Amino acid sequence: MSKMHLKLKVNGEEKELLAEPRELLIHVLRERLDITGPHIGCETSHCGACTLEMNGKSVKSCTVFAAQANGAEITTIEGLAEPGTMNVLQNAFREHHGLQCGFCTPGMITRAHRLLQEIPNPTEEEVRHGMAGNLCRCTGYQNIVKSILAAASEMNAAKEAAE
Amino acid sequence: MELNDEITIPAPMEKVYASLNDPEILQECIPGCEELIKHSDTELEAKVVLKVGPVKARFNGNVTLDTEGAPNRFSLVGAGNGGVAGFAKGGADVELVDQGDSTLLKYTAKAEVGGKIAQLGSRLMTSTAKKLSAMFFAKFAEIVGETETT
Amino acid sequence: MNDLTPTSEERSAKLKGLGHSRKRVEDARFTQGKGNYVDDIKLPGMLFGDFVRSPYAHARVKSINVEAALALPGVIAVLTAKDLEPLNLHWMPTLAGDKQMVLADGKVLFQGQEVAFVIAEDRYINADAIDLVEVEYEELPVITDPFKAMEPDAVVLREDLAGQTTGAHGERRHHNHIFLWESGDKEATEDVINSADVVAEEMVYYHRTHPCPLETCGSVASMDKVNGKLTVWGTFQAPHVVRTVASLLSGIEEHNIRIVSPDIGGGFGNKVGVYPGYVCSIVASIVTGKPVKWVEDRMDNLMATAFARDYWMKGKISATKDGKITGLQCHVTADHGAFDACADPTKFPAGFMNICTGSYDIPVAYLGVDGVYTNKAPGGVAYRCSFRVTEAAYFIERMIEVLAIELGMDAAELRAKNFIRKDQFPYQSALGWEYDSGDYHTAWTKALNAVGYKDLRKEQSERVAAFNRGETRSLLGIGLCHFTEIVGAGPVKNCDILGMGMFDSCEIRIHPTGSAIARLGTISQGQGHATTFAQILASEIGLPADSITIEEGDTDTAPYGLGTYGSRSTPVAGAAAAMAGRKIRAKAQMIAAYLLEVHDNDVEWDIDRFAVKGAPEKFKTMAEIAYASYNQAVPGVEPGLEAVSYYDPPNMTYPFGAYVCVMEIDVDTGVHEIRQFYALDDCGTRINPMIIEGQVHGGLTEALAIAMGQEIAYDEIGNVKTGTLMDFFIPTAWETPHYTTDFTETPSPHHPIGAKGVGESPNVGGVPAFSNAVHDAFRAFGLRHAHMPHDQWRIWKIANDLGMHG
Amino acid sequence: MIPAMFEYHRPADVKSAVSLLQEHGDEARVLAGGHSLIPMMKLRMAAVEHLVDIQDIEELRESKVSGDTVHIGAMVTQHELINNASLAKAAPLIREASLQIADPQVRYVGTIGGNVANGDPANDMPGLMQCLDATYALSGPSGERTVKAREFYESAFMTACEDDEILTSIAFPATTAGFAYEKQKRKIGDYATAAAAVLITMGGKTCTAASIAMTNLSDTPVWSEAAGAALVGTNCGDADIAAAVAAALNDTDPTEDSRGPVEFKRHVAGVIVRRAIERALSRA
Repeated sequence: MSKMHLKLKVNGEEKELLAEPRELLIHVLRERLDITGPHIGCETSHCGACTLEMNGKSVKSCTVFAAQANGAEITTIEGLAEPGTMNVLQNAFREHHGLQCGFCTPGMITRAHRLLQEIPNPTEEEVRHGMAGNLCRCTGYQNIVKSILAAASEMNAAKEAAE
Repeated sequence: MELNDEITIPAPMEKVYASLNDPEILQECIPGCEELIKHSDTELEAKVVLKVGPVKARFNGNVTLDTEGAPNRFSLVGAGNGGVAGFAKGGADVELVDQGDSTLLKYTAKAEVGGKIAQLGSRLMTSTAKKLSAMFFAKFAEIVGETETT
Repeated sequence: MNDLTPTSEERSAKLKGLGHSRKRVEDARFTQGKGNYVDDIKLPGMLFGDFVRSPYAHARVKSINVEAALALPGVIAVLTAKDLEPLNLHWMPTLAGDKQMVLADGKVLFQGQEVAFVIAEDRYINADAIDLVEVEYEELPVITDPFKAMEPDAVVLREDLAGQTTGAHGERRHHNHIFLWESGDKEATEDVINSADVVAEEMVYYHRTHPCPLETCGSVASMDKVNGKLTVWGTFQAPHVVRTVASLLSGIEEHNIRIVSPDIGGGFGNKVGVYPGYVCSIVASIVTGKPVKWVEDRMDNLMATAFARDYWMKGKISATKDGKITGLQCHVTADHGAFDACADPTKFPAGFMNICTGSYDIPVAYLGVDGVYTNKAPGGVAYRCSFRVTEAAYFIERMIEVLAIELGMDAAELRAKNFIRKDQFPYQSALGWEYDSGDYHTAWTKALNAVGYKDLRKEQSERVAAFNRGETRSLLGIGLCHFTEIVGAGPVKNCDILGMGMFDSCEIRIHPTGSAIARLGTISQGQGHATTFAQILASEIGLPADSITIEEGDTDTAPYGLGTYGSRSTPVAGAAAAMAGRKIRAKAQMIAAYLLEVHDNDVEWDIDRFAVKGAPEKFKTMAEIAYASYNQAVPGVEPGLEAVSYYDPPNMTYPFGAYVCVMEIDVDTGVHEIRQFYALDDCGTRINPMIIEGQVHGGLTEALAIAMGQEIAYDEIGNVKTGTLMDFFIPTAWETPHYTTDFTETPSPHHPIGAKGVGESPNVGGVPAFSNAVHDAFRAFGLRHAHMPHDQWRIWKIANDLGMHG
Repeated sequence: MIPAMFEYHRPADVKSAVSLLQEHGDEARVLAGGHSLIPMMKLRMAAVEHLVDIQDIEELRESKVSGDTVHIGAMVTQHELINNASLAKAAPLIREASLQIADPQVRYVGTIGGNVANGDPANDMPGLMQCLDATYALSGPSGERTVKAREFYESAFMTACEDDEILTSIAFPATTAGFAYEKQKRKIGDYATAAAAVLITMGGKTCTAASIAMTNLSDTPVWSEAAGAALVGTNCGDADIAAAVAAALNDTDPTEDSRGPVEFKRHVAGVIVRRAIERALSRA
């Protein structure tokens, strides 16, 4: 079967490669582009470990064919902050112990990032509902929710200060 | 999983019974049957493509007929291997009731599936099996009825 | 002249030692997506291997045709049992003294069993090739019920054991029997129960479930034929044991094997055992001379890797009329699946199930456990608990509730009446354990007061009345649990894994400028070892935790240890760290005394320094001592500042806790809602309260999952019905309640820093608390016991069976 | 979980998409959001030789409210259904239901067209569409035709949509009726154990119109004409609701699965239908 010419913009960089249409976006990123932040947890779009942002949407990249993603703009955990630095959310997860084994964390933070774009000042219920596509086996979510709420307050405070 | 149903076939009993033993008719009636080879009076080999929505699995299997109760009773057991999809096995007991020009066909079918198809498709198995057996007998009634009238 | 500012408080704070909620050092890389998990490993020329698995739960393998697969471009090889046999690797020993097929040898015994191993250039070709391997099976009768397995005419599952009447743990009394393991005094217990005022009897089933870490199992094996060195990266909770096993199996000398556990995406017991995938990736690398990666998918993980629980526990508990417990009897039928691959210390084929007397002073008890083969996946690991402790805790906490019903007593009062008293510690249990320390009454009272127990009971009886009047369809359940854990396996005299004593180890190297690296025999899977072990050391050696690197998981560099599971890291490796730290301090004392020009005995330890007794302004900080150790010739003292400790714990530790779950239940739909969950944990000395709290939240959520729906369910022909995360229940943030945590602190008297371990307590105590809440809601309507998991339809069925649906 | 190979097509308009389907017959399949199809392909349960990805067909993304009719393009996602204010106003029932479908990530890509065309009795949208008396527009080689949602579903995965047709849009009358979508599930991301969509219009104290449909309680979605009829003309008192629930249950035929046995599902269905009716009434 013929390979197709694939063009993606990943974390701000244009990438071009040949891929079989059936390759999954998560594999393209992890194995071809060495972007290993998003992980593979369930493979049936239940766990959210592979969550990234594609064209402004939170997407489970284990359930997207490379061909479908052709032309898309993609942001992964690696693209949320300058390498070696942590953004407000990443810091909040550390500050409030919002992670343990770290396997779900990239998907979790990437999803939370989008959630806060859409609901900048969420209630706890909105956070729990908005994060319900991401499973965590370690934390019991309580500190994840706390981290996201704390990040939201901090981001809002910074916004107010800037205004 | 067990299914029970009955259907009236517009053909006399002997005709119906003979048709149940006719590989050509069976092949035409079994949904997705690509090949049905008769190895003996009671041994058949079948290739069937099961297609339900996006699911498509090719089963290769053997069917054994039990004709001891002829012409009122007929039963069969079969098992098929669907490769990565898993396997299926089952059987049907058919009872024919002579109603003159037509025949009442009652059947009890049992089916079991194993492997991925069982793990992933169990919630849809019963309705699919019902649908497929209904399709089989509807087609059977149509063909057997037709051949009788022509 | 040395300045005495900063103050001792300031100096202590700077160390971020014991008791400090230090932020985790691991988090920077994890939050930036820079973790290094096994599937992130990529080596030049790496191949990919994966299995052809059996769709049948029991079948003879008549033929395997690999021709079409081999013909596919990019396929390198296909291994079957025949290929492994000359290497004697077609079977492998299990941790429980049994053996297990690496690849199907003549037959398959559970669905998902490994039949052939396909090696290809990448995953995609591999998957295509797996489809092309043709296996002909002849179906055999399937047994998924351990009681049916023990029937006289049951089909023989393990033909390889035919005629063997003795197994690794004694007599086998049936061809599908593995062992009978007994503890306690059978006759005395029967006598007490037969003559008791009150006896409660119940069959308590703890269903089969699975640890299901978010990262599945996998390995990358790389055989360097030039240097003769085999390196294996993998999801190993016990890397050193894997090295030893790999050496024994392969014949490669142990020094030529390097096992590395990189970051592990959760373990919970799933990554303790040795799986066919590990073995096959190693063989494949040896055969091909190239690195070979194997990473299972989620269905493989749930179908074929280590399950947990599956214990049928038949119990009798006796008491006086006023509720003093007099005896306890338990007989377990343990479904071990097709191979006995339980991860337990050798002498404990049923783990520490004989902690089933729980938190109670029970004068006499007996436990018997029958291990049985069935056509299910092998395993029987401790899923976030010490070996079978969660089964034991669930059993006793259900028996207490049933006894309370029998006695017509309040279950909280019954517990308090029977707790082991503070003054009884160290306490010798009827089943042979010595509980190190505890103060159960204080914890219990604190918990009941915190939730307003009396008011809750009042609200509950009002609710029952309202229900009976037809004013509500919602019930209130108050789930109580007081559990005692037994962790920190364990003393070498009675605990070993495959002959290796269950000690653990720590090696510390202090660098000249006052920072350090410590290596341990354990491996973190999210517990935050890099953070907490440094805190133990900070308190012991007076260097800031931030200046201490913790390294684990590389057998080339780390000292031998038995790994991380069963909450043993803190009790055993944590103790090793403390002891190694003390060795450092002892040497540092000599150096300090020399530098301060006083006798060794004239200096004393003060947080981060040695100071001259009576002259605290004369001191040498640990950093100064470290520097001196490398550049000063101290008479009689070797240069450098290093220490190693292998710690053999004198006893296990016994963490405990008091949990209360308040649950609302809709009797019409079976839907539950957790209104409140209070968890008091006593894990002795608290190293990092933030991490403890996180462990409790996580353990409770796993407990919630298990109690309320998570199971590995089989149908009658052995199909796994819960093979994806659609059906295998893992709660999301939406289904998970808010938890309130609390603590008391009863240090372990025998542990160097008094710490007991906490990672598993919330699972051990959580399951009975959730389950008891469900039961308690229906107590007034006549429910005695109903099996878990309490998913919606099963709760509905309780109500339906009680005639509550009109 | 690796899918088998397929040929990928991304047509820019409906006509090209249809001709691809026509060319490849039952070896071709339309890909919308993909969250039902792709997992099945990864598990190699679905064999698709030609995948026709319709993401570039702009016309399928349009939705509008014109007069009394709501038109929604097949590729409108659940996320958009939730966040589109005019749709939420014209069909609040759809918003309420969409919030209960799958999880946030899946809702970003899951489309209304995929959900209704898939024919999975566990999907939420088909029942909703039957409740709303929606009409599906199908494009095929011989042009466009319409099929009522209430006549579209034949059995599990078998629908009136031919192999060479594409479901392009959905239309239904805007309604100000009292509405409710009640769904019981085991957890976020699960299919319904039982779910019910209800629309009720009251004229004074009398019910003038009622529509009741259910999800995952048979091998197709179930629109219970009798249940609606049981309410029309009544004041929706307790006995009337009971009659409607009984009528609705009479139209169900649930099967046992890991969510529970048939008896349980029937019971829950009764509870869910009743709750949906009561909530819709409270909004009527």
